[in-house]
Amino acid sequence: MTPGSRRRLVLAGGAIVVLCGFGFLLYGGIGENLVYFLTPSELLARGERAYDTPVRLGGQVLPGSVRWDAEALDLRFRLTDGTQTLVVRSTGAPPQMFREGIGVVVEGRYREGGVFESTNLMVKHSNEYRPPAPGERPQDLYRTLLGEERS
Amino acid sequence: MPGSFVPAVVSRRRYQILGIIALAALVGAELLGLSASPPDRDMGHLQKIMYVHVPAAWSAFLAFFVVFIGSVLYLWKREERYDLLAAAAAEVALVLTALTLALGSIWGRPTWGVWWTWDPRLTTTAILLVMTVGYLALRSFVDEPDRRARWSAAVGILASLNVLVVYKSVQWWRTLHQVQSSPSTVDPAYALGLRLNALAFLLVLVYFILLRYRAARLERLVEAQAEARELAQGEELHV
Amino acid sequence: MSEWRFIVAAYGLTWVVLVAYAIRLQVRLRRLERQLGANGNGAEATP
Amino acid sequence: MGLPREAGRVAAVAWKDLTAERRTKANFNAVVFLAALILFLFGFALGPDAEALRAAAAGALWLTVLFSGVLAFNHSYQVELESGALEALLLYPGDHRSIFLGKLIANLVFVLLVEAIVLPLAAVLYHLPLLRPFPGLAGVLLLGTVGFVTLGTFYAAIASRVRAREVLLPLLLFPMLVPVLLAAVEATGALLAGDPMKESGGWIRLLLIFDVIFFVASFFAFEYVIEE
Repeated sequence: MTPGSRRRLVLAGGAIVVLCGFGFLLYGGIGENLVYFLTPSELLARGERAYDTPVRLGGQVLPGSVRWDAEALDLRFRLTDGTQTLVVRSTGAPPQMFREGIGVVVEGRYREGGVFESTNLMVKHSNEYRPPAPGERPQDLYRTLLGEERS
Repeated sequence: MPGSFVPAVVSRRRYQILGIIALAALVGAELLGLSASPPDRDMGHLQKIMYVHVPAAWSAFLAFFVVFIGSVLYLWKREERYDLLAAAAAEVALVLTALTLALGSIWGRPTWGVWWTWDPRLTTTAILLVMTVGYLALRSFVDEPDRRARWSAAVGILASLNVLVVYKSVQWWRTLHQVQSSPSTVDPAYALGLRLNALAFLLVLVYFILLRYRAARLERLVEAQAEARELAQGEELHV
Repeated sequence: MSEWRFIVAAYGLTWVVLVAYAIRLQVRLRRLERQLGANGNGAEATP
Repeated sequence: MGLPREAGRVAAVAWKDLTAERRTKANFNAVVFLAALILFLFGFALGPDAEALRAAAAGALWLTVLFSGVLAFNHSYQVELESGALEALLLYPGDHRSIFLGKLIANLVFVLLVEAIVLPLAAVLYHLPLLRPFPGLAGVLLLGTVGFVTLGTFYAAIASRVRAREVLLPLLLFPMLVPVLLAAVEATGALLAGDPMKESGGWIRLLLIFDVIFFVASFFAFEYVIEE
């Protein structure tokens, strides 16, 4: 074996090791540690350990569950991932896109009373862009909740 | 100049014409996007920020692709022009990546509710930005052209591979940033504006890279002249 | 309306960045060309 | 060829660096003091809340290792450059990669020694339990340090021969280190908290994979960087 071909062989071997490493990272499911937020099911599955530790929680705002107290800037709603549902309490005005049925991510702590106290509420927009259906105005969709605040 | 990718003799005026065309295309595409797209169901008019944020991101990706190609070609062929091309594209990529992040921040504030969050897409993009700064800093600190080219090619390949991670981050990990849109998720009312703006940004990208490449070539000529002068002076002293 | 503030900021920022970078490149090129011309003449004039 | 000969070269380079380090000691002592100082500063900056301090301990510990370790890497090449020894080293017959391995081992020993002093100090300052999570914690420290030192030795080969080396090395090194840092901090944090969620295993596997990728990639790329 000539030195050149041996060198190429070693290089190819190195490249294969690196590629296998990347493949393992991507498809070995190890990257699942890197979640930006937990779902309500995952949080509840932690049981008592979930209490009082700072986490991000993501899901959908359950339609019909939003209670907004404009005086106290106090917002309560139920957050669902389809199987489990949690009560979220948030202070401060939500982003203007906040509405029932939209995806949100909240940062905060889950308290023993069964309420998730959020210090930061973020709206997760889907990758869909659609104009409103005939007869509805976009403002009606996201301002029904906070209409009087924002005019 | 033998083996020149862009002849050094092209007058600056030709680049100016390309620049004017690119910026005019951008004006046209933006006006069309702004006037012709209806408010989005969720975002209202804020959807229009898409026409600058997304094309900026796409053209930044393309610029990193040029960095990758230039760096690999340099290590393979060892011709200076590939190194200069990679360097030119890297600076443009830095500008566009920074713009993308800033525009995303402006878009994120009213839609998500925050200027910044530690979401994988945002974080990997910020890392990419810092890597690009490192690449350019390395270039500016090494004086010997051959060494500079070799080292920055190695660093440039690593940095530009990170683009894949940025692009796929929204699919690999659960993120706040939405996954890539596709024609099936974007209403035709918005797709046309997005495509035209992307095209205009592509022209701007080509204009920037060509201009910066020419500057890189001229810089090398100036360096070579200075070296030759020093050499001549040294010989005079010896005589 | 408040949403337009963000749209104006986004488009304004885009233009500021793109135009500023284009001008910077042009200025840099002009300086290099001048430098190259001056050096060339200078080198020929000295001997 | 001969593998024993290469191993001998690796050991010779590592031994030479470590001996030089042991003779002067000044650099090692300064790095240890700096690390202690950074630990103190984190303690002050995070305030008197012991609970907050413990929660931030893993991050503070790793940043301390990073900031102090990065000084060692440049030093290991700089000593060679000042005496013109690197050229001589490159002239020896055989594989340049044994220089990389030798320096890697020397730097690894250096940083691990710094950690051996810093870790007990951090345990005292931040009220950390050390004995209970020890075997796992030592493993995480070792794996994280291997990843850090591998990339550090590689980038220092570039940065140490450049004008602004003090700035350039961290600028090139730290962004690449983010995955290692993240996995190391998460694993350390989980272990220090008693690993209630059994999540340290996943992070340790992640660390191991990054170590392998970074080691193989920089081992082969070193040839391009060191050649003259």
